[in-house]
Amino acid sequence: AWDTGWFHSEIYKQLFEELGYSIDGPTTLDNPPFYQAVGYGDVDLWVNGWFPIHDTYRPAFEGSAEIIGAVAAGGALQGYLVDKASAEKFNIKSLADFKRDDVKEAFDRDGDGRADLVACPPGWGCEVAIDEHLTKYDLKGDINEIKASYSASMADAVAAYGAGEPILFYTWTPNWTVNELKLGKDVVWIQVPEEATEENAAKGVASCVADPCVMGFAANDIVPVANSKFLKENPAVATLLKTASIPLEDIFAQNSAMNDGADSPEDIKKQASDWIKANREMVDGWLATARGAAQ
Amino acid sequence: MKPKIRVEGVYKIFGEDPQGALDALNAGKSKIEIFEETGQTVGVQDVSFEVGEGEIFVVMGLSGSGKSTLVRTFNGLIPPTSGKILIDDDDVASCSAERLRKIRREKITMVFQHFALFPHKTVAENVAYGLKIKGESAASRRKKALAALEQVGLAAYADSLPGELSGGMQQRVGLARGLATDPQILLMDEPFGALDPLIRREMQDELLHLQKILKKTIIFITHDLNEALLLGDKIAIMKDGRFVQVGTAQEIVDNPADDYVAAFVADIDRGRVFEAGHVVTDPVTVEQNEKGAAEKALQLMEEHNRNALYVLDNKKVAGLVTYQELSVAAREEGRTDLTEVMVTDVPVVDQDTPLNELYGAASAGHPIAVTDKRGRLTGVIEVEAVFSQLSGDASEDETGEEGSTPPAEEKTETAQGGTPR
Amino acid sequence: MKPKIRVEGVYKIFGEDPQGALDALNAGKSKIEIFEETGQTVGVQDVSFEVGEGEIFVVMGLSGSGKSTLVRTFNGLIPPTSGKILIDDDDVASCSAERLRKIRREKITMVFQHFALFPHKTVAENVAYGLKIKGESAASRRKKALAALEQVGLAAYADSLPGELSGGMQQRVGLARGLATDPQILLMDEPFGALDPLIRREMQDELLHLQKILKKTIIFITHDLNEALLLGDKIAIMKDGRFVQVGTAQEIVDNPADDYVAAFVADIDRGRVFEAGHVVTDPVTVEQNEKGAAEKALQLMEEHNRNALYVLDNKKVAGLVTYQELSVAAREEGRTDLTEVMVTDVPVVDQDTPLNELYGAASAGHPIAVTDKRGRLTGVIEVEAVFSQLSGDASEDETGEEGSTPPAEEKTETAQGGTPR
Amino acid sequence: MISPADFVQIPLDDWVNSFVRDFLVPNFRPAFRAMQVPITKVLEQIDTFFHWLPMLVFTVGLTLIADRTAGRGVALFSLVALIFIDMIGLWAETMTTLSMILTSVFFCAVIGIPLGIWTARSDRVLLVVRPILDIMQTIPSFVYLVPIVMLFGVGMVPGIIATIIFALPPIIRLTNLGIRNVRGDLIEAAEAFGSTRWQMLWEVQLPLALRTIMAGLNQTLMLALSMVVIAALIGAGGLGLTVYTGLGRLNVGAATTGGIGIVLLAIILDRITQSLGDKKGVQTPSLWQSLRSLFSASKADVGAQSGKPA
Amino acid sequence: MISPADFVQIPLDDWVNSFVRDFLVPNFRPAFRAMQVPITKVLEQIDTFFHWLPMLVFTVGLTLIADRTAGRGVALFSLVALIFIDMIGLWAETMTTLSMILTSVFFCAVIGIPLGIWTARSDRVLLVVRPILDIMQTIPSFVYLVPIVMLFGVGMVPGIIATIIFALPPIIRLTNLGIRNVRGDLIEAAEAFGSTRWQMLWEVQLPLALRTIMAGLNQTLMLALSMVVIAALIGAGGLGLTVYTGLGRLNVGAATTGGIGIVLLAIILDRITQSLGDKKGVQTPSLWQSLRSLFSASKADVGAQSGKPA
Ligand SMILES: Nc1ncnc2c1ncn2[C@@H]1O[C@H](COP(=O)(O)OP(=O)(O)OP(=O)(O)O)[C@@H](O)[C@H]1O
Ligand SMILES: Nc1ncnc2c1ncn2[C@@H]1O[C@H](COP(=O)(O)OP(=O)(O)OP(=O)(O)O)[C@@H](O)[C@H]1O
Ligand SMILES: C[N+](C)(C)CC(=O)O
Ligand SMILES: [Mg+2]
Ligand SMILES: [Mg+2]
Repeated sequence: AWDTGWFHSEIYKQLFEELGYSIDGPTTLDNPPFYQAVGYGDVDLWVNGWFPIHDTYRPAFEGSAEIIGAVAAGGALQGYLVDKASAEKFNIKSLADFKRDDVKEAFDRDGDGRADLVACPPGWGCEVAIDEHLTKYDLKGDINEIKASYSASMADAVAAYGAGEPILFYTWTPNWTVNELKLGKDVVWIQVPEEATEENAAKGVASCVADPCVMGFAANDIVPVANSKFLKENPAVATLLKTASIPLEDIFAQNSAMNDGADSPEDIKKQASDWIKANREMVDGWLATARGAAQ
Repeated sequence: MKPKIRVEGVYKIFGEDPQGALDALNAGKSKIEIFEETGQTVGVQDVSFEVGEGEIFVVMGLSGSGKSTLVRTFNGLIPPTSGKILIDDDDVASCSAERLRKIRREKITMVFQHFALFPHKTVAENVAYGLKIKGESAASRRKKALAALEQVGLAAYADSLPGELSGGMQQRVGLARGLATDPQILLMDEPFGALDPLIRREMQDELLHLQKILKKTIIFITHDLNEALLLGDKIAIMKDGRFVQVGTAQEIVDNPADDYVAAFVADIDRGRVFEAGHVVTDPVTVEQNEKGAAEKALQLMEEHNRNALYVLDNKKVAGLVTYQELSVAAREEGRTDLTEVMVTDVPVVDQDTPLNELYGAASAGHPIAVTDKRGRLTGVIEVEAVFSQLSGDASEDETGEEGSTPPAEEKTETAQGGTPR
Repeated sequence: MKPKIRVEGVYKIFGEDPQGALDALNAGKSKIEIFEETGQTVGVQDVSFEVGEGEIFVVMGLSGSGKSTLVRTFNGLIPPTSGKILIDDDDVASCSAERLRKIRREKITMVFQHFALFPHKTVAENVAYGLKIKGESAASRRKKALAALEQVGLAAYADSLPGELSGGMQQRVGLARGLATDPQILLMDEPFGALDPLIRREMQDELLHLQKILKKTIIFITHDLNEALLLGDKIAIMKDGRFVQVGTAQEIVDNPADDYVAAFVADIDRGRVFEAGHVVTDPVTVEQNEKGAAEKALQLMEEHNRNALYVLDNKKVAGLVTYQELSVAAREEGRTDLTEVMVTDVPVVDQDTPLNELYGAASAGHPIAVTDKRGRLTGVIEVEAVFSQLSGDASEDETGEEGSTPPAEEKTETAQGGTPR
Repeated sequence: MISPADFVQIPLDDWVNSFVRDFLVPNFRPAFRAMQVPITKVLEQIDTFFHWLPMLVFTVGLTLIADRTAGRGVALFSLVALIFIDMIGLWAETMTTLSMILTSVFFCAVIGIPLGIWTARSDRVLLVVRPILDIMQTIPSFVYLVPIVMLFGVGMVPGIIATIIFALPPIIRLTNLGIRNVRGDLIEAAEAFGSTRWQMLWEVQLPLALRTIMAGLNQTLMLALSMVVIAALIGAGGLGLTVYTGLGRLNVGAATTGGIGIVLLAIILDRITQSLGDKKGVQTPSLWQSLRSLFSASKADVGAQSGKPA
Repeated sequence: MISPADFVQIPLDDWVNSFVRDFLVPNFRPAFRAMQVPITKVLEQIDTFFHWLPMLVFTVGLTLIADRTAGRGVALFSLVALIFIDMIGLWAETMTTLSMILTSVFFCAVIGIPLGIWTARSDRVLLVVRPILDIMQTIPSFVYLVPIVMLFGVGMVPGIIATIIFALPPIIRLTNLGIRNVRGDLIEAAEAFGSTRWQMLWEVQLPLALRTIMAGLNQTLMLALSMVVIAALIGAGGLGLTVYTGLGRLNVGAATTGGIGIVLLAIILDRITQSLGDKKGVQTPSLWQSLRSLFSASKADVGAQSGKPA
């Protein structure tokens, strides 16, 4: 998984252990192999599903695996960011501003006359979504989607930012990128060129150039995806998954801690058990329900 | 006696279409023509011969003349295109693989030019290879290997690796490996080609020595004429895959079949090829105690145009008298006792002595006595006859009758060399 | 005359610590000891000699004796550890790289054993290589290359690649390459080693022929003794990096310095080494028209213990008379006219004729007349003396005085061969 | 501009998709998964052993082996490198990677050497095998990652399988080459003494090809090492995972550290296996001795080694 | 269990991180980005040319080249393979990949051959260069992807740079080997005639090493092809992207199709460059002729080729 998932994976793991399961892993997997694997039952579950954006993978697992419960419903933000300095300098409000030549030129790192956007790795859900945006807003001629490995693309963006160049990138939260490039301080969300409506606009996103902010992506659910057969055989797990959820703020907090260097397996373990300790009551409630279901 | 190896009409064509090449050969085309026209290489063409048990048969010829190809057909390393190769009664060319393997294991081994020792096995293991292949026990293998190494004087090196030995020693290991299985036939493909001249000479002597004891049948390839002459009971000369001449060393040197053979033997030291027997003439003698022996001797010498005559004492050589001394003594001074003027310290050789070992004896200027095993005079060698044989003129008039008619006509270039220039 | 090449005290040690090896050498250690103790290989030790202009100097010795190492120091391919190598006045061992390159370009070329032709260049390009390196124009290069190829008879192959030629032809290209820059010195490192005997002989003749015209100074390496004898004005024999003997062919064959040299020359055909001049004796003659010539002739023969005598006609050879015929004619029949019994068809040779070309003449049994360029008799060769030289016994008593005392003692093994076994 | 695609288009991707998804996976997945069993067994053995072995024992042992095979220099290097790996905190990962590599190489040898012998003995087999090897080496390993996951699942063992596919060709090729390159006159000599094909193989061909085969094993080892990171993409652990994780977090340091671990491991293993081939070819390379010494090296049978006086 | 890590731990990852991020990137990124310019220039030329060239012209041209160099069989194979690539709809991607590969190989040759010559002429240089090459070949390419991106950015050209790093060693090694393996007696002969070092190089060493150098070029080409997919991870397009996208979408078909495209391209280029080395070494391999024919092949100068009577 990408590294935003370690924390809640660890929490779930510890929860399962309290239920008396022994857990292998967590295994590190890229999206495609995971969905493949969960479909065949090689992996019983992961808690890093993002829907609807992972809808592209549904064919791979539907029928033998299912989404169950939610880690954090509707809390995951996604959108486009530019560095704060350039946003102010060029007065960038939305993707539409990238039709302007001076902006294009400033954001053009590879010299092809288009602004460079760190997009998603080919094949991921977000890649499709971004592609749709650019087509829809007729920006293909103005913005160059970098479709490479996400960390590689971001490495470029981070390095460029470090060198004082303007950057434009896509990301999601919770995510380490926003610890690297602090929201509101280093970078700001920009909008897609669309009128704000009730459905598409998020209110109160402080680090956005506008409020309400039309980020272009519906908030996603972070969900566990599990092998159906496994769930059937382990009703306790199923129940736990259904009931449990983790507040987004806590995930954010941990992610930032992780980025500050506390990223060894032991650190993560500790962060998870600290969290469980802090939320003991709630957790016990979940566990009780789960044990009940197992009877 | 039945020959040990009998080869009949063996052909070997390298290439895809041997039949086409055979047809072309029958149509009288040459090896080069066939290669240019059909791309087939004629390795061996129409070779037939026999080798008796205990003989050394030498095959020689220039590089590429087909020597290796021929000898490799004998143990089936190369199957001939047509023809028969009988080892005793088995036709190696047509017998089953199983049978061929049996023949290789029991009857026939090969000694290779570049030794072909297994570099990963010790000397003893190398020598024992043939025995191991036959399935002998480790102990018996080792014993026989050591015995074979003993024969070539290398028992001390049994546990060295071949790479640690010098070329000459490696070659002896190769020979021991060939001997270890006690085969009846040894095939030797230029076994001494890679050796230094001194070591080479040593190895040749060693082989002759071993052969005297072991009496193997040996096919020996070389392109060194001196080696061939030294070793071969019979010599075959190959050219373009064909035998151009087969015979003893003397036959070949004396009567080269064509210019190729002649060029081949042109540089040979005839003194090594021919033996006393080739230049001997019937003895003309007087008995020491015969009456009127002195006058008879002088007359005989005048009759036969000789300068010296052997004197016998009861059929044994007593000494020789020269015409000059005898005529001065007998005719002028009247002393007719042969023993008074007789030289008793005379050179005596036997039939098989090579000519080049007669030089010392001949340098006395007197005819040399040839005796048989019992010491009886069977002939004498006039020094002129030796020169006649050495110069190669004797061949025409069979054994050197005598140098009475100076055959200087052929050597006129030397006389010309003396005319004013 | 100043020598073309002068070599003084050259040593070459291969290894990290040449000084240590030099010290050990001075301490009298052998090559093998030094190698075992210090790991240094002695390539050449303490070699000094001179070669005059137009001479062929042959270096021989077994494999590993240091021949190649020595000759490679002459053109600086291997720098000697110590010693001087003077080519005219330049010391190759110590001159600058620039100077050395100039010497290589202009004075000295090398012909290699395995030809070392550039496989990617045509024959003409190969031959022109030295000229290209010197910076000559393409047209002049081509012209000179063709001329050099003409000399070796290969002009027709100028535009072939070396790979398309036979070994003998490739060697001739190598020779042409060596000659093309018109150097004064040719270094030849076993140039004929890889050739078939027939082609080899051809090449040797070719070299002698070219040398007669071109008069280069040649250093020639071989380990073939016959080749050395054929080509060399002077021959050096190497062992373990040292010259064990230097001399003419005859000196070496006659007086081998040690057992190593003796073994080396043991197999040699002495008939090729020695010449008429080596066995000639002062002529004992009578003038044809002298008074009492017949009796004088008989007496001379008796005195000198000879069977025949040359008869002169005004200092020119008229013929020869034999003791037997003359004594019968003169003493018994009273015919004293020498011309009546004289053989006029006599063999005549000159000083330089090799012994092996005398055999025909000698087979008449008469002494052979040796004449000078003007046809005057300078000596006679008794056939016994030829044998004496061939057998190697003549060496002790200098030039063959005469075979009067039969030196058969040394050859008693032949006599023993005749005793009952 | 006209081109054949204007007239005929081949929906190759659809065909492959339906072949893999509708035929191969439903029908053969269990069979393929069962094939993993031996690999799992071997891997477990090796992995357990290496993780059980104390770091110092392993280090001393490997250093001794390096000393005996590749000489003082390599031994010293191994010692320093292993201590360094430990100090940068990658010991466990290194052991995991080592187990994975050795398992891969083991199976490569078990499959590749007999196959190589077979190709050496039959031109027809070679004709078939060669293009397959060519393709195995040119096809990017990424391409077969997904099919492997589909058929074998994710984890260490599928990672090993991908590694085997990638690293198998050299050992086959060089076994073939080694046997075919045995000097013709030695083959002739063996034949002239009446050797059977098996005797020829055991007595002459294999011992003499050993050096080349070792070179093949060495190359296979190196290729296996180069797959470590890619295997991590489908769930294999060890140093590859360290690198992969480092990349994911933009942690150049971690990625480099993992990379250095791989390089150090590669250099040590390379030098040892190389010298194994070199030495035994020259000295007394009884096949069994060599195989034994290879084995004791590859299994790093340190207990036995360090028990002997050095 | 004690181990050195209990006493000293080296925070290597932190060091590397701060070295790269706090020193290298801020100070040298512009310089590194400027270094891309020549590569960009060459790539653009080649890429424009190939995309401009009509598919049929390219196919016929390459087939003719294959026929002249590698024989009828390879020519036929090339023809069929290229038509097949077109029909499965990967023509444009193939051309992009080809441009990328040729650019990489071009720079590998330009850097590697002189460096190889240098290493061949000086043992000291070899001593320095060899371990660097060893490391270049053992370090997993993943490890340097992130630093490359940080210094050069993403896209085609950084992809080419990663490819060059990965594919450079063989051409250096084999140039070195080729020159060192020139028969000693030929070197001696050249020296005996008084050649200078340059004359030796041009007249003897390079022409005779040409075959080996070609083999190095061939290997470099193959390694470059094997980096195609990895280069796609940092934004290079072409067939690598097809594979990568296919993987991301779990589209085995697309990934396989892309893979097949790569394999076909690899086989064609392999056979042609191989035969180039083989033939020219045996026949009349004037250096210039060979380089010229290599060039006309590698640039696939089809206009000129197809103009000649076949
Ligand atoms: N395996 C082969 N395939 C094709 N031609 C061959 C083969 N072996 C030998 N020849 C050809 O057969 C001919 C005879 O070769 P062979 O090796 O028997 O000669 P040779 O007399 O032993 O020469 P050498 O003295 O060089 O050993 C040569 O023209 C050679 O080129
Ligand atoms: N480059 C070298 N390094 C170390 N030792 C060498 C070198 N070249 C020659 N030698 C050694 O020097 C000695 C003389 O060798 P050299 O090549 O001069 O002999 P050779 O008489 O030419 O022999 P051959 O007849 O085999 O050519 C040998 O012992 C050889 O091993
Ligand atoms: C969940 N992510 C947004 C990180 C990746 C995706 O689109 O699949
Ligand atoms: Mg032969
Ligand atoms: Mg030599």
